[in-house]
Amino acid sequence: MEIFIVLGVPLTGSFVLALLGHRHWAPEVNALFSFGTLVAAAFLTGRVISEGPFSAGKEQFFVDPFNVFLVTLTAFVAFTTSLFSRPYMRIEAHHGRITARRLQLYHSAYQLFTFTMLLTLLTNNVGILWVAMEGATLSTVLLVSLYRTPASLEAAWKYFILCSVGLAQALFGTILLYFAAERVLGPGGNALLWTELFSVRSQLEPTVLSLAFVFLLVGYGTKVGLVPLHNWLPDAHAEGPTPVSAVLSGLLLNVALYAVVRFKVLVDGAVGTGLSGNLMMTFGIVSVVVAAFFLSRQRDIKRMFAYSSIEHMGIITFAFGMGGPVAAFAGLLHMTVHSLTKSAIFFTVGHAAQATGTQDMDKIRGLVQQSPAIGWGLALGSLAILGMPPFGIFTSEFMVLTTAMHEHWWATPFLLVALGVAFAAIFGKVQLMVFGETTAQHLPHPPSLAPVFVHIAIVLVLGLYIPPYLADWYRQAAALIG
Amino acid sequence: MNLLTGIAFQILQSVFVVLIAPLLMGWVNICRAWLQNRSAPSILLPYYTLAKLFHKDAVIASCASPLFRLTPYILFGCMWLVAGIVPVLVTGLPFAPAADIIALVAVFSLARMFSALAALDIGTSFGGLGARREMLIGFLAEPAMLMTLFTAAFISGSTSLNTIVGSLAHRTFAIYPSLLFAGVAFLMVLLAENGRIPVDNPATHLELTMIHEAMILEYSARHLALIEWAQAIKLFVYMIIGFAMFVPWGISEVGDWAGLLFAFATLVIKLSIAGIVLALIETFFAKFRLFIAPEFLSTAFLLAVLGMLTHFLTQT
Amino acid sequence: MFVPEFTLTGSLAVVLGWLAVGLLGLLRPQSVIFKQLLFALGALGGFVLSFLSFLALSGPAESLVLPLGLPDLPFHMRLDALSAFFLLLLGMVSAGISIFSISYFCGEEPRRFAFICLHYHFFLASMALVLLADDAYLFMVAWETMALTSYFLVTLDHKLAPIRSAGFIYLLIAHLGAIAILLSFGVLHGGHGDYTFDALRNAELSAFWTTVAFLLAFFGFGAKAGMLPLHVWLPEAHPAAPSPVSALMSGIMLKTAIYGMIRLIFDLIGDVRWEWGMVVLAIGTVTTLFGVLYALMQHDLKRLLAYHSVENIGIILLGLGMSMVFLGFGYPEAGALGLIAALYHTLNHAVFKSLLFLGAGSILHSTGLRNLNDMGGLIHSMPKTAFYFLIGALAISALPPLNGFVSEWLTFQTALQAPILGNGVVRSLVPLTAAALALAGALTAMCFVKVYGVAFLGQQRKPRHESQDTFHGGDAEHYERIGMAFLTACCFVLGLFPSAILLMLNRVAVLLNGAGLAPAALKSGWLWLVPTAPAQASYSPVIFLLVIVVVVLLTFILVRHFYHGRVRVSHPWGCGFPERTTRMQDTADAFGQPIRHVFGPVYLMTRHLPVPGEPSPRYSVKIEDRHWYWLYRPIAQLTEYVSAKVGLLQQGRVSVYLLYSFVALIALLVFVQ
Amino acid sequence: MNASFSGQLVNLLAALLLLIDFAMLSQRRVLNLIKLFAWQGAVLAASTVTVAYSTGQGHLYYSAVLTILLKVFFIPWVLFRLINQLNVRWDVETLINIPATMLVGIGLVIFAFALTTPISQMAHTITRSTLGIALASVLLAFLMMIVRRKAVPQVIGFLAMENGLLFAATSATYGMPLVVELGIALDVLVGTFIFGIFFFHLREAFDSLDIHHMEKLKQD
Repeated sequence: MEIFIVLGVPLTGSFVLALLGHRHWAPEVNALFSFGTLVAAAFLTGRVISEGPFSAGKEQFFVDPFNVFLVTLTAFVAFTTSLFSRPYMRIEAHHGRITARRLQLYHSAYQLFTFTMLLTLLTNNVGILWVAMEGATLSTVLLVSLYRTPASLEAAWKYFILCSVGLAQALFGTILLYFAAERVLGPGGNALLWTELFSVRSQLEPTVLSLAFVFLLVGYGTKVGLVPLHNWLPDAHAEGPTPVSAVLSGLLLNVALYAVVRFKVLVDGAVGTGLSGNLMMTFGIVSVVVAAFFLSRQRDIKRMFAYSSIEHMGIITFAFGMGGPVAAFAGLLHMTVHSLTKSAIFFTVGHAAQATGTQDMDKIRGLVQQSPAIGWGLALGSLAILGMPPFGIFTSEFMVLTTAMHEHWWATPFLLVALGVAFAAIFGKVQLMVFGETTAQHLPHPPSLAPVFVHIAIVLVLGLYIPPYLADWYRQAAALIG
Repeated sequence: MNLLTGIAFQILQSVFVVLIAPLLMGWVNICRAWLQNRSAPSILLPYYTLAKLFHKDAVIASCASPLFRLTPYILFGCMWLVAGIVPVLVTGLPFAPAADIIALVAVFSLARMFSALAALDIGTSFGGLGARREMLIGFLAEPAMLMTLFTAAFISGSTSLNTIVGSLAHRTFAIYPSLLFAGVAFLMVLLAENGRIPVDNPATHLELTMIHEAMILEYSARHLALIEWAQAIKLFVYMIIGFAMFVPWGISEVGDWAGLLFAFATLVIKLSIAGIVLALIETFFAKFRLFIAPEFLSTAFLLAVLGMLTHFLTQT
Repeated sequence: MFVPEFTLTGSLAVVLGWLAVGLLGLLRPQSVIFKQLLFALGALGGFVLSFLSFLALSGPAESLVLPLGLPDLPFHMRLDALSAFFLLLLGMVSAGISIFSISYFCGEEPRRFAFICLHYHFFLASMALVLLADDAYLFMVAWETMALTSYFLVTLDHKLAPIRSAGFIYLLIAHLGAIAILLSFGVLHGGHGDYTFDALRNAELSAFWTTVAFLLAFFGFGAKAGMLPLHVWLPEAHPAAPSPVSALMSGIMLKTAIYGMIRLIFDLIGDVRWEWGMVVLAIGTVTTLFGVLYALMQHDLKRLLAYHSVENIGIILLGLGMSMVFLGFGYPEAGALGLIAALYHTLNHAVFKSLLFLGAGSILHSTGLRNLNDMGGLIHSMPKTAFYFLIGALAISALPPLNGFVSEWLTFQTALQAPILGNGVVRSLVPLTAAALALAGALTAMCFVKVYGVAFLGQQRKPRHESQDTFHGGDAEHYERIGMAFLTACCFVLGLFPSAILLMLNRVAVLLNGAGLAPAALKSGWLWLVPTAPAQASYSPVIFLLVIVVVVLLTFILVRHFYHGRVRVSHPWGCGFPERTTRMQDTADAFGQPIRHVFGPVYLMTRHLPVPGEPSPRYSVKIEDRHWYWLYRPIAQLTEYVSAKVGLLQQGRVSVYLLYSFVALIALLVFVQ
Repeated sequence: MNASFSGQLVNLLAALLLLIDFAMLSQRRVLNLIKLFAWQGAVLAASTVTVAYSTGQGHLYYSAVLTILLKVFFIPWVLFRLINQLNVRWDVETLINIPATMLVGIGLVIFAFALTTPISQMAHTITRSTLGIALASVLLAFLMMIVRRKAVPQVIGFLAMENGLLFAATSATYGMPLVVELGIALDVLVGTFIFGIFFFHLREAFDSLDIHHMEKLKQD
């Protein structure tokens, strides 16, 4: 039941806002719907914690610790982002960058996007999962091009083409999977249910599944933003409105990675961990290293943090690729802290860009002077994302690195070089933006920076103390996928 | 031995050294005069000079700080301390262990630092010039000195002069090549540290060359006297240290009165010879240009280090 | 004690107290009293901490596990002799600095004060946590927090570009070091057990892996300690920070790096190899000489002090290195001596370097000057500060009877143990480091003659102009003086009663090496400092001081008694020059000139000499650090190059992007088949 | 009609599909491209119907109807409208010349066959041999998207890829479950709409649909 509420709220929200999205109180309604989703998700989580995994709707939907934790995270970040987008969008309108019509589109699509992501997470049917993922692409592509500037159109076009093509591969992979499953489960809907597949995963045909995994990895990996499939990501992040960048980085990438991991579990059952693990680790390392070196040459602030997202996705992919309870735990933790931190950073970045009227990092200076909250938010967020203790990202990186050191020690030099380079690049730029003589103007609407500091606070706490129930939760999830 | 005689010896020796030191100066001057065919002054001339200086009124610059007036006493005090510690006539003095060779060198550099500070205190260009040059000499001379001492220390397995003298004096005679190097180095250091030709010339006030004199240019009367006296003691002590390392024979034990006489006799002989040697050097060498001095001293430093190395190499 | 784990919980309480004080600062206090109270509380914490750790030094090791941290790796804490010693250092020195800060920071406007207070006390707390940590995770967290808070303090005046870049370099190098340390932990861990220090201690590793772990730890902590060639951040960051913070960083933070080194190498890795010792010795020697030679070239007081920190870290490394060599060859007593010398110098440097930085701070407060060439004659305007600074200068110049001398003396004594070594080469190499140390000591003396002579002595070089009216120009303020007086007293105590300290340190040595000093050394009594045996070497600062004082007084009295104390005051003698201006005095640069001449090749020097007949002759010299050019710039360029190449991937055509994924797909398919 | 016959029929249709793919790859004119796409849809529908008939998989009829409505009538019609309104009825330039593209295409076909033979051995459907062709047409469509320089052909390439996928679904597994089919169809529909909107926006922004205008966002 909770499942349908969780899915229903944003869906109705998108319809409602499709009609009323242009009203001046639409942002509040938007936040309201997101809040409803969050509450529903909270209930869902509570039920899973109390009763354990369960499924609904004729097996079509199901929840286990793995996806429910992502559901909560998604709902939470979606909610805080909607809070942030209230003043942000008003300021954009005030600057005349978007019209009421576009706001209508924006709000409706925002809810739709939330819906698709939640659907991706909650569905038990890998076919529906594909459909929902494609839906997520479709619902964001118009958000990316919201400003209708040539650059934003170009970004959206690339996003659209690359992701659709990628997902086409994923579909082919899904078909192969179905093809393999059908021979065990017989034709019909069951052969696409993840739970069913999971139960018979050891009997599935290895050759087919390894082939299928390649297509699935390339397909969903495109949305995860793994190098070399990542090229849509910086553009889309840089050109879309900042709330969209926040949810893209904070949520969509996670959800796509969730899909990959789900399939990895099946493939491991059939083929053994060797193949999928190695593929993911390779993709992970390559992404981390390449993204790190990209960082130092960026001039656009949102682009830079987009690359940082690629880097962190690489780390998570690597962690899941390594497998094992600790690594999986670290991967999940890193998913959490990364999406919290990165969305927080994008919140501050958005306001910083508005305050200085540019996304060019050479023109953004002295944020702490004009608006300390934005400045310190950005500084702390960046330090957190760079893996500075006592922030939570360090925790997960600590686990990943230490695990890697004695399981795949060849990987550690790459990771460390990448981390060093990334630190020099991001920190060197952020410091200049935060400190010095200011170039920032006063904002017409008071920014809502509560979300920023809530996120950072959570990340800080996670760095020092992981509550036992959360830890158990992660452990169960890790046990599922490790 | 009982402590009282020890302390008595201690005090006696220090007073003895303090009183005798200017005499050595006088002796060196006489020798030099002889070698240069001048009619020699009285050997007591240094004493007369000191007495004259003490009687005068001290003239002090208006902008002098307390440090300026304190320094002469500190210099004198440091030298007196050293005089009390080095084994002049006897070994095994009760307070001798209070400072080993490293500490001795440190005392010298303490004195040097204070004199340099005092020189800078007035703020005349001469003071600065002198201080700078003095420290330049010092930072090379001090390590060289340490290294020579270390050579001896390695041979006798100790850094306390007592033990060094003891072990060197009562050993069967053997040639230590390391000691040879050390000896040469020590001689060079001695010349430099005491402001003798060829490094410095105590007899001139020529701003191009003077080092020590430039530092004490502002001093007069009793302050100057104390400084000059401290200089004399310093030369004396250096010679004693040299004897202790290279010609330690004849030194006596605490409480051994007969040995004391013998020790006194040998000391006089050593000192007079040393004075002649010093005079000879000062006559036969010309004063270096200032920037030869670092090379001179770094040679000393290298020699000392070489000495130390040869000790190890010859030992293995 | 009446509470189990009394001292440990107590220290923890102090840490929490510091955190609380830091947070209290966020109230943005307006009233001076409140501001002063906060730092007074900080100082109190320091005293309490030093008292507790003093108890802990003699007590057994205590440990504690907090329900924080990773789910399967909660925070472990342990207070053994080593941590206790460093905590003692932290508590004592920080107390002095905090007292000083009571006056120093009470003038700040509320917002800035809040910022300073917060990070200052968090900085202290994190350092204490570093010393208490007993598992890799807590250690890393505290370590990086330390770096972070100090970074914020360094970039306090972030509107100045050089300060920003200084902060950047500082945090970057600190972070790289931290990564190396983390890696070293990982290597030590060896694949089983968890990351508590106990587990790391017990993990067996092959010689190769221990060496790797050693090198990583040495690099990582060396980066923090400022050893060559990772020192470059130090002369940039220390001057940038407010003086008490510079004092904290130079006096204490660098020492936490030494602590880490000792903890990892002597304790966790355990069996020390003499080859490692030689590495440490080599780097230590270079660091020592480099530090002092560059210090001699500085005219910015705080930069100069920072370079001296580099030098002193080198000296500490010498002690450690020798200790490792002796241990490696199986001479625990000599090894203990080296370790003790190093630890002693750590403590001493903490005290006198903080004292000197505080002095520099007072000068800055009073005159607003940092450039030595603008100072002069300060002894007249701020006599008390002048006295404290003099003591500090004598101490750092390793002159008896102050503390600096004792530790250098011990280091020399360690070097003099060389003959017992079996290996002929090593045996002759070790004393060479002693030679370097001697040279460095003499150069330090020269450098501080320069500093003191130029800054405090002589006459004021520039008349005070109106821009300086914001500065009171008088002597240091009340609490500033108390703080400095406290540290001065520490200099004397540490210098005069070394044998007591020796006993304390011996416990640490026993803890780490299982063996302490020779028994003869330990029962020499409070008056005599005897490292090995009375016949070999001994030193008694008390007698030393007494004799000098007595003799000086005696001379004074005698002179007065037999002669007179008459004084005529007149103008200084100008050597016949018509008039003397204060510009005729030696500047700092002039004083360093002979060194520039002698050690020319060491420096990267760009000099402009006036040509004869120039209308307005001007002389300028610029000394740069060679490391920028042979090490750091190439690395930066390499990174730039690689990222430029990588940047080509992202070249804008959707077709090419499609091609990437196409090729990736095909490649993977081939791979799978 | 018996299984073997319908199997041969499906194989024939598959061959047609591949042929059309190559034709599209070599096609220089947009209009013909769209026509070919419609034909491909028709072939796809035909094969679906054949499979449905011969195997009695009821839901495949729905999917066939969907295909006809969408791929044969609706989408081609939309595309026609678009290129008329935007009058972009120019010749299609390719990045690399046609013969080279063809060669690569042939290579791809061989690769696809090599890849799928071991799998199709284990399939029990009457249409197993066509899995290779399905993969081949997917890859060929991919290739087409890579080499085309205009927006419209790229989109057509994408839709062709969709066809390939559907064909794979029908041939290898008698079609996905209906709900999935519907979902996919819905996505394709929405996708086409969005493409349509895009064409207008691009047109406003760059007054052409030549995608080499869209190479501004890159690493400078």
